[in-house]
Amino acid sequence: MSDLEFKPDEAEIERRVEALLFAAAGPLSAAEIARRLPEGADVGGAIAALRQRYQGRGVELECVADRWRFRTAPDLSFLMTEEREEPRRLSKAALETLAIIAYHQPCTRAEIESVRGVSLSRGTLDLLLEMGFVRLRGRRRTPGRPVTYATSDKFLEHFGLASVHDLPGVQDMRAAGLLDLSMPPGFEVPDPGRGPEEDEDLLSDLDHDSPEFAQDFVGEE
Amino acid sequence: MSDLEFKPDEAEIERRVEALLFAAAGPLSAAEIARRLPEGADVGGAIAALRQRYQGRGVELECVADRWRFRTAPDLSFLMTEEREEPRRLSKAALETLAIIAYHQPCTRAEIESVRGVSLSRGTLDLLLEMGFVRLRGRRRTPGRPVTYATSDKFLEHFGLASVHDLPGVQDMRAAGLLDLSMPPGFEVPDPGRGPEEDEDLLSDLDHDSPEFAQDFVGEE
Amino acid sequence: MTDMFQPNLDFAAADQAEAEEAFVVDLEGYEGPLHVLLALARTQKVDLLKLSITRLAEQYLAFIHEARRRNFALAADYLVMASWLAYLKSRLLLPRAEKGKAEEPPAELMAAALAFRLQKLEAMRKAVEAITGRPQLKRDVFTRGDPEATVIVPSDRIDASLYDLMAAYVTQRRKEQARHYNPTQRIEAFPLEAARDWLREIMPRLDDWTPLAEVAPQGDEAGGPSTASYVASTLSASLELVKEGGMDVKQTAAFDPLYLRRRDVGQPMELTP
Repeated sequence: MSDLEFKPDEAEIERRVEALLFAAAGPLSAAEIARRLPEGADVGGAIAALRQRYQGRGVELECVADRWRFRTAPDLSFLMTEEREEPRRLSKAALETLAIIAYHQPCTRAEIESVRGVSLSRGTLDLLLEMGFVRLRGRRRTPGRPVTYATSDKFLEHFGLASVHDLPGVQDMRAAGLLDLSMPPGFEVPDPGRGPEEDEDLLSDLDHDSPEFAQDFVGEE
Repeated sequence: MSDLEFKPDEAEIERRVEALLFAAAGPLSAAEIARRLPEGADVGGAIAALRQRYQGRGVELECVADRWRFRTAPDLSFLMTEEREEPRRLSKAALETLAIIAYHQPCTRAEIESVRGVSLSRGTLDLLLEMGFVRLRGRRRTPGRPVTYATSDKFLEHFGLASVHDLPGVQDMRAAGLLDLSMPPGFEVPDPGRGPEEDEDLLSDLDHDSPEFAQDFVGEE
Repeated sequence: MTDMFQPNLDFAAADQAEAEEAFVVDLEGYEGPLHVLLALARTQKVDLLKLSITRLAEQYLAFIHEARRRNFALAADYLVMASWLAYLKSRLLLPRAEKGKAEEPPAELMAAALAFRLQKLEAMRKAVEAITGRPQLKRDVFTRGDPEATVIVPSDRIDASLYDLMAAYVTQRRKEQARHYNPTQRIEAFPLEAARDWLREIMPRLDDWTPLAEVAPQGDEAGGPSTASYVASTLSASLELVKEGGMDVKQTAAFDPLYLRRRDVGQPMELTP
């Protein structure tokens, strides 16, 4: 349109970002917004200004999975009786599994089982996969090359998290060493489901190869 | 909630109206809004205040047939139509065909059909080729010399795989809860990483004159 | 116990009450031994790392005892954990006379590791509370209910995950399997009645231990029941006869051949013609 003659100022950029975010069917990344604005537009500044403007309003701007979206203020949830969808109730086992994946990702099925001390029953992991909260992420470079699991963008969007670094308490837990998947040496809790030696091998293998579990070849897209 | 003790002031009513209008699936009348607010709330006043607040913003409050809704400022409508990119949603048939090609590659159209049990509609393979997930790979040295299909680098990239060897195997399918006892004991998933088959001529070998042959068909990624 | 985040962990209180009555044995409420141990550990009201493992072991053993008294069928892992804890407790209590077996880690280390594991599980349970306590989409917070007619769709996503791909593949193969399955093609079996008659017929010749495979009728080349079916039905029939007191069966080890023999003591009822 008249973009070429008209150099939009900050306020105009802010208006446009506001319009785009309101109209979007899902969260938009800064890059996606920028693509629809004149070159050189300060998208970050506009988002910050909008965030400020909507602070404390009935509708707020929020960052989920590195994207931006407007949503109603959490304290007004009681108003939304008509819009509310009864979420699929996740079992305690499924929630624990989801939390373990979220805080330890990427992690393998065996690692999930070792934290919970029970083998993962059928239906737990596939429910999470089917709901789209969890995704297959890659393979651990250890014997057997087990598949690793991670949370998806949908998980972050559902729980309103900007990234996995914003999981509640994650910093404290990491500082306390609680997110370390390797058990202290020589620890063999009996586990009739799996051979203990096998388990131990796996954990020590992990220790040696890759102290940070960064060995997943699959980068973020 | 704390509605009963807490008498919301004008600003709070405005917030609530804002949230209700934002989340509603369609335009709301003043009466519909009032029904969800404490008795005696000044809905008309709140709407007027909101209208004022959004005046000149990227989004405005609009009245249609005595109902209220947010809509993009008319002068920004050009933003909404420009550069609209549909997400590529794979149809069920396309996803299934892609899965078979991924696991059984290289395979011919007839082989895909024999696994699927239905004939492949023309559009399905074309779509996969056009999206760049599938490529023409070679020709089978059998009567008719049928073309063989395989997955492309773009496929690996999209699904976050380092190579086709890393496609989830039987163990992973079982771990994800996809296989159950109803699967026959001999169920196997082929390892798609095999090199060129004996009875196959690769397109690149065949077409010395036009090395771009495959790309011509597949289209730009 | 350290509350590392989300101070309002009301579930802790609820679980506390539950744990105090830990001997209200309800295995359904626990997912596994580790979950029971965690519930028990909470009653000690100390930092999980300063937990008294010996007390925990006692509590757990009492729990198992109670569960068994109530005739709960206890899963193997509960019992294995019980014996492991009893062993750990004994090692913790006994004075360390000489060096234990070289390959075994010191008991204190094993105890600390268990405490760490409980702490980790506890942290994950708190994490569940913290995550599910967050405003959830379509439950607490809502996005635009009526986006514009011309929608801006986030474009750099394609709706297909690896899981979708896998699921699509398995669905295909399953369908293919169903197509090839032909229910009209019945497998012919050697009837049990026939097997009984057969056994009665050859019984007089079974003075010595005879392998099952030799006792069973030999399959016919042209159609008829398979060898496996002959063997299986003969085994079933012979077990019936064992129950009736007409026969003995022995096997020296798992997967070894089974041997059958006529029983001499006690009259084999109407079996003898």
